[in-house]
Amino acid sequence: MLWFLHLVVLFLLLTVCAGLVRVWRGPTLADRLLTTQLFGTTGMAILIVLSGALGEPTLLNVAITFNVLAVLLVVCLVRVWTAGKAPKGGAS
Amino acid sequence: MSVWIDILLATLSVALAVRCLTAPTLAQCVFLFFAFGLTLALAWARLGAVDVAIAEAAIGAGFLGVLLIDALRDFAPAKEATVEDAEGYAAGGSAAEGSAAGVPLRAGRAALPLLPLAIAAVVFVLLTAEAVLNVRDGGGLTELAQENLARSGVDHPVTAVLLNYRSYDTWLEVGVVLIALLAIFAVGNGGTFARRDHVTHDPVLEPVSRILAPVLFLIGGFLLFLGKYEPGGAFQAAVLWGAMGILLYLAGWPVMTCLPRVWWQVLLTAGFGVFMLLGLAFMSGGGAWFEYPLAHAGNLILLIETLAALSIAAALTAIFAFFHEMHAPDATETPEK
Amino acid sequence: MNAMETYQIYLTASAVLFTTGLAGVFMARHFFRRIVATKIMGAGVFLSLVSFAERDALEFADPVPHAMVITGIVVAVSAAAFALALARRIHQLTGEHDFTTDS
Amino acid sequence: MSVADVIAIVLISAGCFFFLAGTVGLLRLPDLFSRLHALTKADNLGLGLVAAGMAIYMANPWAALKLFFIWIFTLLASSTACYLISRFAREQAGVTANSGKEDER
Repeated sequence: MLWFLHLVVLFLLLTVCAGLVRVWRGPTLADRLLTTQLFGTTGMAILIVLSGALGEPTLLNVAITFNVLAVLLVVCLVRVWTAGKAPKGGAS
Repeated sequence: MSVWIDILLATLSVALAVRCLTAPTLAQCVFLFFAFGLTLALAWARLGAVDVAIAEAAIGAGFLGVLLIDALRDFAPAKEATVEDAEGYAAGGSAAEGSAAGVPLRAGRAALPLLPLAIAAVVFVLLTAEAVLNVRDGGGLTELAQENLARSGVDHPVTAVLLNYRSYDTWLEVGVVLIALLAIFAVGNGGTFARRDHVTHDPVLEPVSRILAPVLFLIGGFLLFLGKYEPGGAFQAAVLWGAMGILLYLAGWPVMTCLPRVWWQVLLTAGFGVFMLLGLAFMSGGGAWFEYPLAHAGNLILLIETLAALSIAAALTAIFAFFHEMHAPDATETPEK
Repeated sequence: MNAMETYQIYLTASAVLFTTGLAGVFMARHFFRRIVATKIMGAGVFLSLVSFAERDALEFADPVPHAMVITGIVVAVSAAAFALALARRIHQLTGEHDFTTDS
Repeated sequence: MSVADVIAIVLISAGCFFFLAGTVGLLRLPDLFSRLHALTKADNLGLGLVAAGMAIYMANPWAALKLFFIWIFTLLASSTACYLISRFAREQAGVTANSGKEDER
């Protein structure tokens, strides 16, 4: 069973690696933003599987943090850039 | 099998670091840095450092990532960051920012400076030789930490180190965050936070922020309380609370102006101040600096952690809000091109 | 692959990260990239500390390096935030974004 | 290998399939909005399946509850993120390389 979990982690890591090509290629800022989602969700899955494989349930707390941060980054980027565009939005 | 996970993670983090530094645009640099931080968090999870993983994901990748994105507005105007990379590279010649974003390294690819590369190679060889081969085995303070755990008032060794064995480190760290806040205030173009009403026009972000903020607060409190037994504690809680503050601020709530200025000052200094006063009180009682009385150690640590977490969270929110408003005067001055 | 232990893999990676960051600090021109390069250097140092903590694990990993790294992350981020504020202010006041003028 | 393990393996494998589908979609689909669709839907389903499989594997009610809340929280967060990204892409003129966007406006 343990080898299966390790295989899953390895597979998910490779998925992330492939997804990173999208950050590199872009072509737009929004495409790059997608990667935060990819990393958020897949990273959480990796942590969940790892917490089972290492027998360390506390890794689930890290998973929660990942999620929070991924969404915060998206909110930040969207608000910051739209605020810069239309001053009535967030800034000033 | 698990060795391959480690090798893949290590390779990925190194590749991301290199890519991040050689990325043609600053936007790529930021997102690769974020990915790098999360990869590092995974590596720390593999190494069994759960506290560090939370701290890295939250502060190292999350908070700094947010600050970098905000700074991107100054250094790379929206247009260059959103058009296709190749175009941004070509059209960037007109604007100074564009050319800077386009050429990552000093001499370009044609003539890489040999001296830094040579220095880097030498340092790498020395570091690898020293780290992998020469550092003696069997050192470490694990035994010492384990022996004294019963007397520290908490059950989790990392929390014991942070808030009991070496609490002056933590105390000064809270101080460093405070000083960073003050220094950033001093460097920025000053002024107070603009008092603005609730300005959200977003039909989804507002209700979501109403749900997410309490959830974040609860998770933060949960991690804070958990720090006694498991990975978690003041810093992790602080970052989640800070994330809550930043989220509310970005959703348009008047976070920085809802409290009077004095309250903010109290909030920001409470962690540092109470920590110091407690230390002085123990010292005047005949103990050493931060030598907690054994019976109350657990509760005192929880009190200190709560206040420190509140202070750091307030500082992080204030740093971000100040960063965000640093750009505001320029946004009105420079017209959109 | 038993010849290589977990901590050795990450130690090697940490050495590479540190040198990458170092080279980046020297070679990058833009303020922004220099700050990121410094962060990468720091990440290399933290990675080596945590690797040693894993090596010295008994019942749990050595908590002292872990605590040091947590403290270090917060301090490094504070410093990076300050550096970023400085860089933004310099850029706003002078329009510069690197050290080209005096090199 | 017990029955629970087999169920866990099946669930986790199904989750991995959706992760793979999400990544393939991210790489191969022509414009931003379809990529967004592929990524946020498929990956969240994959996460749910992986979480369910791990909850069965761990056989720990406290961890299972936490996994369930993590998943619900992720659904909320990532649908918000999806909405914000697509709105952001619409607001920035001429974002997509392909013509999918002009139709929407």
